[in-house]
Amino acid sequence: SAGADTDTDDTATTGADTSLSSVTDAGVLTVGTEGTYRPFTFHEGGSGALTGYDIEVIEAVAAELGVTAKFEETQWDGIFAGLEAGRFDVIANQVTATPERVEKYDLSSPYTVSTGVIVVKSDNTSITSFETLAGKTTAQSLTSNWNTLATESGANVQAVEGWAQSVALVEQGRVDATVNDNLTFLDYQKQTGAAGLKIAANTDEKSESSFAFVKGSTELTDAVDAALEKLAAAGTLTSISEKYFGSDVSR
Amino acid sequence: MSPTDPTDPTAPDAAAAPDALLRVRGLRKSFGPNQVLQSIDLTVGRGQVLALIGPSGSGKTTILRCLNGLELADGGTIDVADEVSLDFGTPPTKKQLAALRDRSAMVFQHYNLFPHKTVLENVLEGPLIVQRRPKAEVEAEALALLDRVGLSAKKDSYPFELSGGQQQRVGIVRALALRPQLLLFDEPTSSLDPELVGDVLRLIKELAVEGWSMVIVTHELEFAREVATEVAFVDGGRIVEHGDPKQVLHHPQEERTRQFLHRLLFPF
Amino acid sequence: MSPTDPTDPTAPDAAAAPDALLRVRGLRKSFGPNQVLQSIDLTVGRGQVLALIGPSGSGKTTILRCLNGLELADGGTIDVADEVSLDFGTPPTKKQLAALRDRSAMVFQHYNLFPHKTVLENVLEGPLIVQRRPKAEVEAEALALLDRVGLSAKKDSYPFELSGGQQQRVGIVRALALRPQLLLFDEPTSSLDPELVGDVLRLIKELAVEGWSMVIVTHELEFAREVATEVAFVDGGRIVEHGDPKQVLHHPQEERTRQFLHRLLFPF
Amino acid sequence: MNQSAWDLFWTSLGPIVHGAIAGTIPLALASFAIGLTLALGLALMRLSRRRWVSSIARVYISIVRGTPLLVQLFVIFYGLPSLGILIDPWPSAVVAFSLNVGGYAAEVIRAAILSVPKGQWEAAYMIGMSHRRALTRIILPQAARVSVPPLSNTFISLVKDTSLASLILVTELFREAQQVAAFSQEFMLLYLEAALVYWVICLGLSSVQSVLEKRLDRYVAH
Amino acid sequence: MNQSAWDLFWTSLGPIVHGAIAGTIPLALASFAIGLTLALGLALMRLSRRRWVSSIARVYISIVRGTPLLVQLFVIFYGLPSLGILIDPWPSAVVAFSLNVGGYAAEVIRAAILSVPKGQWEAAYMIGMSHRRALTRIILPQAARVSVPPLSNTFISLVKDTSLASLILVTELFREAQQVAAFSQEFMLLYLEAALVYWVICLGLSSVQSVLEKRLDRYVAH
Ligand SMILES: Nc1ncnc2c1ncn2[C@@H]1O[C@H](COP(=O)(O)OP(=O)(O)OP(=O)(O)O)[C@@H](O)[C@H]1O
Ligand SMILES: Nc1ncnc2c1ncn2[C@@H]1O[C@H](COP(=O)(O)OP(=O)(O)OP(=O)(O)O)[C@@H](O)[C@H]1O
Ligand SMILES: [Mg+2]
Ligand SMILES: [Mg+2]
Repeated sequence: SAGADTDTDDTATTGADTSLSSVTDAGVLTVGTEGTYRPFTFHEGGSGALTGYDIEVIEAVAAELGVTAKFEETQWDGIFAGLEAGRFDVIANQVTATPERVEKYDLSSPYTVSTGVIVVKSDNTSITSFETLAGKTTAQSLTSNWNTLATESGANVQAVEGWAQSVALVEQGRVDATVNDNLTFLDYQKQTGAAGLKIAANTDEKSESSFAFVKGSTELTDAVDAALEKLAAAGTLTSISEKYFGSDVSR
Repeated sequence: MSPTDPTDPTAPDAAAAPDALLRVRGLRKSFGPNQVLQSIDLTVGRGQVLALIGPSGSGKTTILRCLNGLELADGGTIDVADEVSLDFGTPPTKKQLAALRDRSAMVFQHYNLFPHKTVLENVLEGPLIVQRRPKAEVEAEALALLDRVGLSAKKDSYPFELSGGQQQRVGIVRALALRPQLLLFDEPTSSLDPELVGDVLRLIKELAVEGWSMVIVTHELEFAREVATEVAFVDGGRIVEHGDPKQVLHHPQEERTRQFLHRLLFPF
Repeated sequence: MSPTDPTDPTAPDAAAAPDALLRVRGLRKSFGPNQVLQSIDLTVGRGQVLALIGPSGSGKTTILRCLNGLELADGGTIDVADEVSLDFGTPPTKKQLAALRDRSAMVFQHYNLFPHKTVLENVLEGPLIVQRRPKAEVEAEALALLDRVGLSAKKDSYPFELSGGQQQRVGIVRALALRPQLLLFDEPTSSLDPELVGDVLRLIKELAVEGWSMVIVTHELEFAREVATEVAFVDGGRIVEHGDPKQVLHHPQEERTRQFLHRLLFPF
Repeated sequence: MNQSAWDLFWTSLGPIVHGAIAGTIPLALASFAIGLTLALGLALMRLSRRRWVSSIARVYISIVRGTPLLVQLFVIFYGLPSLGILIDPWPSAVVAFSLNVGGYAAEVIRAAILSVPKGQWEAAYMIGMSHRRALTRIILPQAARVSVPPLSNTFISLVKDTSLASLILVTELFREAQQVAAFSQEFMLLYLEAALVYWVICLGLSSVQSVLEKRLDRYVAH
Repeated sequence: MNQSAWDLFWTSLGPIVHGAIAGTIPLALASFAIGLTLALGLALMRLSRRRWVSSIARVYISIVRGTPLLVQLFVIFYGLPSLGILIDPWPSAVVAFSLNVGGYAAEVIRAAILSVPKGQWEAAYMIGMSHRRALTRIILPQAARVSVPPLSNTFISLVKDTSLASLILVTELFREAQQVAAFSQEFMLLYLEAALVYWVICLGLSSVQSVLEKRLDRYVAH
């Protein structure tokens, strides 16, 4: 990397922060989301309108800001690249704060607080805690920090595309477990019954999700934080949460 | 006395039959609706040379291919020596066809040498790989044959490195190395540059003199007259006329033969 | 008095020069290290027919291709009538080459008809599309020419539907329709079935009689003797001998010519 | 298959077919048309006697074929904005797929042009045609016939590759299937259903190919 | 590129190249070898005079080529277990890619066999060869030469397609890049880096192709 040493000039030539004004001027908040991550962002009935917890929350936030939310759906692979390329103003897709993300993006205050769960087959007795994950195999999608959590617990992590594949692998006995949001599991259970699966353990600490903005969007981030605070105070977040989870996960 | 009656003892070539090497009677072949061979009768005695002449599409190549078992005739009989006797009234077995193929060897108009094998390998492929004869014997024989046609220096060349005339001589050696009883030539010189025709014709003539039995499809009338023991004129899937070369070529009895020869001899 | 000296007034064909249609002097051509044409001199008077004979690879086709501008000579001159005068000492412009090409038309050994166009379209492509002559006139002319060679019924056929002889006649009509001053034939019958050769040779002979100027590469010695006004024997990229057809064919002066003719006439 | 799976199959067929008609097919058609034009240019560059011209084309083709289409899409949609070039999803997708098809089809067309016998060029020159005219009137029509089968393979690949467009915000067949799968958690069923629709499209293409071949075969012995 | 990007580039090159060497390349090689064998069988079936034999091969090829490879992988890995067939990730990937390559290469091989002049068959029969021996000793060696360029295209596609193996738990080049990207959030950089490695592999393949072509060309005029 010797040749790169010359290229150390300061690229922080950011001008004035126009992140908020450009949104309010346009009257549109462009939101990047996957649209395939139930129950946070998905299509009603599979092919209906985009909906989900994250979607409703960001819509409420937009309304607070006096703008309308416009959604751009992409895959996780493209979502941060799209944010950086200015394709959208914000990501609403259960972005959990990792040190790398905190450094690279501006993150709002959290709007989802949940615990992680270890999902195993009903007859599995060997996994009872995060400690017992060591040496076991788990299926994780790369998109969340559950991946990190499983790794840190000493599990041998197999990367998959999403929740459905993770569950399939557990059900087929190809992996021992999958670590995910308890919300995701609860939704899956509600929908399919999740016969043959059970929760082996819960995390102690909570996981928090935020909206992500490009670095330097201080004004927009602050405005969104303010909106979230207002929505929380008004009980809007709670009611959205109740709708999807039957409990309040917004704090 | 239709020429399609194979049992007719007065058929023109019946006299040659008893000690004939090859005897064909009533051979028929269609491609779909197109009856290419109506009824072919012919006889080749041991050491004799039959030249087939006739217009394009008349069926000459098809006759040779049937004789070599490359094409399955629809009817008629083929007898080779007293060893192979095929009646195409019922479809022959693979074994019978193989036996027929074994008796004869063919030299193709476009040589059809194996381009991925050297000259020597082309020659050895049959006797060594198919006939499984002893390598030393077969190789010595192949080299002798190549030497004879002046190509022993080319034994390790690939076909594309040879002129057309050289390729065709290798084609002839490949056929000879199979030790066939009958050699079949399908217009062996018609793909050759005119100056290279001689080398090949001379070789075939030598083989004839040595007593090889042959059927040659050719348009070289001079050659046919000098080398063949019999000439047959094929038209429309029939043998229209046949007999002594001088007789057929100089005093054809049939109008069609006359027209054909005239077109060839006086083209403009 | 080397034949490579184009200015030599005693060169054998200098007498024909003044009213010559085509005059070639010192034409040279190499492909890489291979000098295919050493130094070619030739002259064709108006209404004359020059036959080029010679062994394979001697450069006959290359000569024709240089005359038609399909190949760029390395040196020497080509003059056609008093209209085109090219000295290949300096590379000619595209325009000069086009002018050269305009004066002559070529008939190929393998016909080279356009397979995706009908017979009539093949003929019209040059005069109509390239020369942009009036459609009505050109079409009438094309139909008349096709009629003349007995193919007006085939005008809407595609080349693959024709026999070789028919295709070559279309090739000749295509050349004629360009209204060239000079016709170039490259072994026009050597891809044809023997019985079909006559149709084409007869047509060429008629054209000669009508006074077309031509250069014909051919192995048909009989034809050359009867139709050509001059025969030139090409070998190793040189014109070894040339003159009156009977003289050259029956009493060749050069040993090489003699050998070549012998090989052709007495192949076995 | 049980009743609920059947129901899911039928209810999701609508959106999937819609994704095919509104996304996959127009995207593939547009990209193929533009890509073919590009490919022709590249093929001619590859055949150019000027070394640098043919080198440019060769390097282009090598990059397009040697790198994943996913990355190509990514660069055009997410990378170019950093150079100030911001293209909408659909045009981005068309650009990316066209550039890609161009690279693949160029070699097909080049091979097809080379497969036309040299005598055809000579006959064209002989009747006085320029290089360009010989190419367009004589050589390309014949090359067209030869290139139909490999080009239709390229097209079939393209149809399936368009599923990557969902990465850059374009909704097509596969994206629709994924949406239903995400909702219903029945990804196997939905993926099979998507595959079925792709297959039907490809079967359709194959029959178009046969028709085209027959049309172009009318002047060739059978 | 700034310093930290360079650093990331260099630190991630290790895992990516490892993914190529431990995943992509062996996966592609194994699948290609098996797929080629399958393709030869399918090509011969396609050429069979028995209609039903050739129909089976045709339908197989049509399905393989007409449906997304992703779905084929999914069916084998996630779908077959419901029939009681549970195959590990690596074997699953090899099976899926082999079946896929088989479908694509079959048409190439079939075309190559058909491109050998009929006279070669006749000469082989003439010297007494059986059909099988004529095929193996005379026809296939000649078909091999013709099929090298299209088969190396198939192989290049396969190399890039192996990135889909990550969907069924096989770690290869692209998955390594994705993992670094997911961790560092530097998608563009990592994808470009992956593309670079793919390109290098493909350039290597191209030179193997040239060598092979030259070897097989030794008996052909130039
Ligand atoms: N495999 C085939 N399928 C269909 N028709 C065929 C086949 N082989 C030959 N024919 C037809 O059979 C007829 C006779 O062909 P054949 O090749 O025997 O003629 P030929 O006398 O050898 O002609 P030539 O002098 O042109 O070689 C022709 O009409 C030809 O089109
Ligand atoms: N485009 C080319 N590139 C390289 N060499 C060539 C080319 N064209 C012809 N030659 C060579 O030039 C020589 C003369 O070829 P040409 O075709 O003129 O001979 P020819 O007298 O017409 O022979 P034939 O009677 O076989 O037609 C041959 O050695 C040939 O290999
Ligand atoms: Mg024949
Ligand atoms: Mg020539």
